[in-house]
Amino acid sequence: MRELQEGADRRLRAWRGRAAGGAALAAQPWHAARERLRAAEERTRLPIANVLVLVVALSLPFWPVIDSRWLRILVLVGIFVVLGLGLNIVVGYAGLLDLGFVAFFATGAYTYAILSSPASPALQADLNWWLAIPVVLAVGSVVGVLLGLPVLPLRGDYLAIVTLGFGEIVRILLLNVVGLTNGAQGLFNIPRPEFAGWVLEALDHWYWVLVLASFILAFAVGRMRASRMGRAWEAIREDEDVAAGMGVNTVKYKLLAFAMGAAIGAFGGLVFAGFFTFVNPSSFTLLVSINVLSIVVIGGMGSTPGVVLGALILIGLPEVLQFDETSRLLSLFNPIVPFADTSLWGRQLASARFIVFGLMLVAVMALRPQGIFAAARPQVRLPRASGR
Amino acid sequence: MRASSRGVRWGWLAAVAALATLVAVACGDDGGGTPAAKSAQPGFKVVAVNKGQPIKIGISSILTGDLQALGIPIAQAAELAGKGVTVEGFSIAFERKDDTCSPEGGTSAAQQLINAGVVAVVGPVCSSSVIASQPLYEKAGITTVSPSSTAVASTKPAGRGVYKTFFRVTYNDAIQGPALANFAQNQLKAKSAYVVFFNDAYGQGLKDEFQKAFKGTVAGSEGFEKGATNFASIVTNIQNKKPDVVFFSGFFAEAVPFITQLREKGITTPFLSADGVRDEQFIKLAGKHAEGAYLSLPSPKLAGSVYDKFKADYKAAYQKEADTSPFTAESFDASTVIINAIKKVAQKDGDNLKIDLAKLQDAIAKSETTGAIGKIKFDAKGDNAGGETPVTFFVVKNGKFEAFKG
Amino acid sequence: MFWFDQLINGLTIGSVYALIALGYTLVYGILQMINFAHGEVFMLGAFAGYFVLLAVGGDDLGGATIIPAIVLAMFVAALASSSAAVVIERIAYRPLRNAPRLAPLISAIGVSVALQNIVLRMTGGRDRVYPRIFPGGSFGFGDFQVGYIQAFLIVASVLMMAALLVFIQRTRTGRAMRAVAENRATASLMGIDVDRTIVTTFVVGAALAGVAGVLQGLWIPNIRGTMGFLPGIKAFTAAVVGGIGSVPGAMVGGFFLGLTETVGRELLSAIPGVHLPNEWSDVIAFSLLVLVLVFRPTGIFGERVSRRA
Amino acid sequence: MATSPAEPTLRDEAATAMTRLRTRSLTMRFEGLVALDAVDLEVRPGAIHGLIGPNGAGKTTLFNVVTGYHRPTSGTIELDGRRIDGLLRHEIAEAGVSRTFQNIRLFGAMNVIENVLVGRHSKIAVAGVELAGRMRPHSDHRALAAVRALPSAPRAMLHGLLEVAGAIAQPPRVRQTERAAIEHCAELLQFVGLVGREHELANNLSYGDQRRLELARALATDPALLLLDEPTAGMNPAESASVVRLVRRIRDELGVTVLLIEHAMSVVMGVCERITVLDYGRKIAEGTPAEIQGNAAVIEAYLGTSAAQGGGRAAPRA
Repeated sequence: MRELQEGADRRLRAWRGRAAGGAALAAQPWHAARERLRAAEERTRLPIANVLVLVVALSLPFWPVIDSRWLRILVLVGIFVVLGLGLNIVVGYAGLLDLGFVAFFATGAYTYAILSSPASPALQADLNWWLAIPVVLAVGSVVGVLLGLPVLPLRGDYLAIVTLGFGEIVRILLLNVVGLTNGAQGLFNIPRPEFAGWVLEALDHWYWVLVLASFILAFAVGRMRASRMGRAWEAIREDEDVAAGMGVNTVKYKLLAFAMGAAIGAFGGLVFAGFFTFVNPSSFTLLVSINVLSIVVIGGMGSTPGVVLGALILIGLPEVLQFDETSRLLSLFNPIVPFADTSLWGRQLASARFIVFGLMLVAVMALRPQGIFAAARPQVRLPRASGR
Repeated sequence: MRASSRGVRWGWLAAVAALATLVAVACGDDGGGTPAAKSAQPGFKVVAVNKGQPIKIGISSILTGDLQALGIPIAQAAELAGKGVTVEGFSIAFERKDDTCSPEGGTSAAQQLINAGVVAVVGPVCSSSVIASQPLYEKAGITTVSPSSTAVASTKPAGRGVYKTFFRVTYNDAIQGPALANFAQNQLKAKSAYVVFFNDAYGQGLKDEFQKAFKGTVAGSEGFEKGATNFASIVTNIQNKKPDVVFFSGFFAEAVPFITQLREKGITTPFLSADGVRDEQFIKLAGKHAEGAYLSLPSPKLAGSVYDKFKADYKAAYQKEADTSPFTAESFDASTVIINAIKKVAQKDGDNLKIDLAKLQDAIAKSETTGAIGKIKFDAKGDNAGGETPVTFFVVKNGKFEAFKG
Repeated sequence: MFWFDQLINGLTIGSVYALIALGYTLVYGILQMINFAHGEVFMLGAFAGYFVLLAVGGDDLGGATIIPAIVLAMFVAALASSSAAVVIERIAYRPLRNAPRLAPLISAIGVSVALQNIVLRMTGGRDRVYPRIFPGGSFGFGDFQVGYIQAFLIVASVLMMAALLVFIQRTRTGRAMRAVAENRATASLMGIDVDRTIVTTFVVGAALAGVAGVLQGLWIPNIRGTMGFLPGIKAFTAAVVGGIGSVPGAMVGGFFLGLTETVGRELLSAIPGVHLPNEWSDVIAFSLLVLVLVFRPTGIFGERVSRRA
Repeated sequence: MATSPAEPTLRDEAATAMTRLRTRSLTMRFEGLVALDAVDLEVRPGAIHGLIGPNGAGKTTLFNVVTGYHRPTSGTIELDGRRIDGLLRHEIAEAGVSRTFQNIRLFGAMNVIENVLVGRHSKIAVAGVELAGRMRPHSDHRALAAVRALPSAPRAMLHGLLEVAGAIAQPPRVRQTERAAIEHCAELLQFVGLVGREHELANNLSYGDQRRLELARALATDPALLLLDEPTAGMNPAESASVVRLVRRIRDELGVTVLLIEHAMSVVMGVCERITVLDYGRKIAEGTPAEIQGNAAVIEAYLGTSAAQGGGRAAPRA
């Protein structure tokens, strides 16, 4: 018996040595082939599709159809893409149903507004927008952790209602703590981003900044997801108890998910404040949380292209419905549709656009319950010589 | 190092770029006001209207959601002012855009109107839309005349000069608030007041101005949210505090359930409120409970030949009374001010019509109009300074608003 | 008598919350989904009752005729709300029975937004006002006065809750509902028609909400397209505080929330140095929710084990 | 501090001298129900130890208590002489205890290799630097735990920041350890016989393969002690035999001590060197398979001739 134990422990040591160094692995016949394939995979880390999307996105302002109305809506869509990327971490990856995401959006917008608006009753500090980025990210993640702490033991719908409560609490605080936020009047004439004399004001510039910011964020979020942190999040989503049993510090990773989502949400708020140069509490209602969640779910939970598509549909569509082009497009149907003047439909559609919005949510879910970009691709793939 | 292939380099590149940006910004010119803080010269242009085309005037109002009851009549009243009007043979067409009473909606509507080639805009209706969209209108050189934005900040933007492209027909809270406080003290002999306010920009703003000017004690001040119908708790507090007057800063939609619950509880304390409640709907919906309510209106009068004609025309056009909704007369007047100014500055240019937006702004700024709400002329900030007695008071008697005679 | 009045206010608001919360909790218990459109079902009930009262005479009703009028209004409201719920269930939820957990939630949000805006469009965004037929005034001893309408509201809701408990505990359908809530697959094997039971659950919850709509309309006359949203959220909160899925939990949670917003806020305000006017009620309600759930992660009557996928 | 891979020699030396797992008067009560009643258990290093008993005897509860899913009402748990009761679940995993579940619990929407990689979590570098210490918000009471965690909050935040920075920038050390982890996991999959299925979603695997995957995932944490909860449940004899072979190889080739719950007596008697029998939360017997097979108390517990012996069953119930 004793002998057996010693033998086992020796083998255990050997096994551990191999695991740490990986030296023994080189002897495996399939190892070299695997290495080759891995190198090839790493070379294509930046797939051509991404570059193509980036180029198309950046070139949009040069397209003849895209005028300033479109750009203005695209900027708003961009802000919601940022928010969606943030919430995607919390809901899509870590599976924590957050109905109060607006709290972080508001945190970012008000942090910058309070520190920079000439109307700010306290703490006015002429903070430069670009310098505000790290400040807002830090404040956002701290708020994320603070709101995350009390909800750690909660699951599912209990979490949803408490986060919803947080969102409402933050909005009511914005309304009522007048000495800091200027109450319902809001904070106005918030300075636009300025960098060595260059003021970020033109719509196309804003648009490009947002496209780049979204790409950087999407890249960062993708990296997080592909790391052990992302796997920990997904494990928590799948089965929190088992994840803990496998050595994942669930408290830490849940808080990290909240912090990362919150930081990105706060950045969205910063962009909002800098772009509209005006914030007041009525922009930070439950409706924002619902919109962002719908974007994430409609697009397909955990999917980055899904977030973009979701934002385009949910934020862009209601605005586009009241464009004159929509009326003109509808009037084209006049010869086909009997007994009705389709040119009138445009205006009717514009005034009923939120009915359309609601019914569309129902329709999309009925047709694609998994979201448009369903079931995101697993992150880790193992290149194999056998090549299944 | 093979491991540090493209992925790694990208990561470090991003980090370095971020750091460099930070350093550059930190070293950059931090002194001097940020550009948004300066007053800009509006980007006036000259608009040419081709033969056969109408002159376009924009309307930025709320056309969806629960405030559409306010916004749609405002849009209709504005359109009424342009009905059948021609300038040098050119007709007038209105472009309606929904601004959803929000900063986002306000700017989106502004952009759509600017791109549609409007020469001026009636609206935006809500102060939040005004404040967010003014930079855009200023840049495009398009003058806006709001019928209903009452926030002080609309004509007194912090940290910069006034927007030359903004005017408003209605009076702001800074005029109405003190007048209400005076009325409570002098006419109602109130030593204590209980303030109930709608927790939005309008309600908070007016309440603040009232409280600033009221010299008696404020026994309590409680806010409520949009769509509130349940005032039981507030009413019980009022019953407990026994104030001399209840000042309600908000709109009729919430005033009706509030006064109903107040009176049904047997509390007969005088009820004082402002323009947001001075609405036929208030009397109609609150019925006998509305009796004896005091209401202020920051316009000289809703009477006279222009008003009567407007009322009749409105009814003929839309089959409902104009005064069932606030700010319709103001909207009609805002539209009239714009149309009169267009008449003054529009010039024939061959077959086409030329409108110089700078001249149009100037004509609006200098205009003196007798409108449905009385005399309208603008001061340097863009506020309406036309009224001799800017605030008048009404009392509800036998289901009608009667001018209050002290 | 200030405190007594606030107590009655709290109980009245609480009974409306409780009636709506029951719908949330019943549906949650059986489908594990948040029926976000339930607030709108409540709103539809209020409108149905309004039209009935208007049709049978409106403000001219008086004396003994109000009793059949109110009963009819409640009945039609329950019918209207239930039919709406059945349609919603069929269109928006049933196709998503086996979909990912958040799909029905988003679908429900869609229904909610659409219904609100449809009603807003039909009413032009204007309030409708219930005929004031219920006798005003109050009864009681000295300072302890209870308004007739508030008393009626509280008693009516308590009676309905009692009826619901009997229905769930004693009837065949009620047992089927409990069985499906316990385990859908097993219930199906036992010969219970799961689809029908789910529809019944929606019908029962919606009927309660519809009646709640009429009750609130009789008390606070203004009704509008968005009137369901806030009470819906509050009632959902109440259901969660009570322990979602638990029928007594929803009742207790509703009254608890109603009392917190009134008596609770005033109690806190009575502490020297603390001033919490009405605009803070939601902060207090939600803070309390957080506190309750931190110490009891599954609500007051929630199941012990907090495992739900 | 026993972060396992860092000081394997230390533990191995300790292991030879001591028992791998020792519980002393381990008791677990749930609202009046006594699930474990003063259980003393000793598992020797390198053993395959069986844990048997009728349904509801407290076997799975014992697993849950040892792995930190429940906190024991009283009693102590030691791993290689070091107290592990009171540690958090992930800390116990890091200390060297891993487990599988009676009803398979995989991360269904993740693929096979990712499932195993989660087990490898703590072996992947956070960033380019190592960090000492960790956050331990742990106490009997949640609110108290938060307060106690406060002093370590700045460090925890720094740790979090590094984790994020490391994930985004992926410095060489992170990549290296990640790659080593992937290779290790691939090897583990080969070990359990799941070669070629790495990219399938865990949910799409067959029942037997899911059991194997759970084993691989549990092994990925480099356990000193592996708790297997009915590893052959629901399997046909052939599958069951191959799992038994696998369990033996885990002990023989990897040197991992195994404690397993099993209902199939043939499996238990065939693979275990020692067996502990629980009944109504109490240890009623312990010994070699041969000893257990002849034990009267065990036979009685399984066959339920309770009336004759009296006290044995009724007492712990009250």
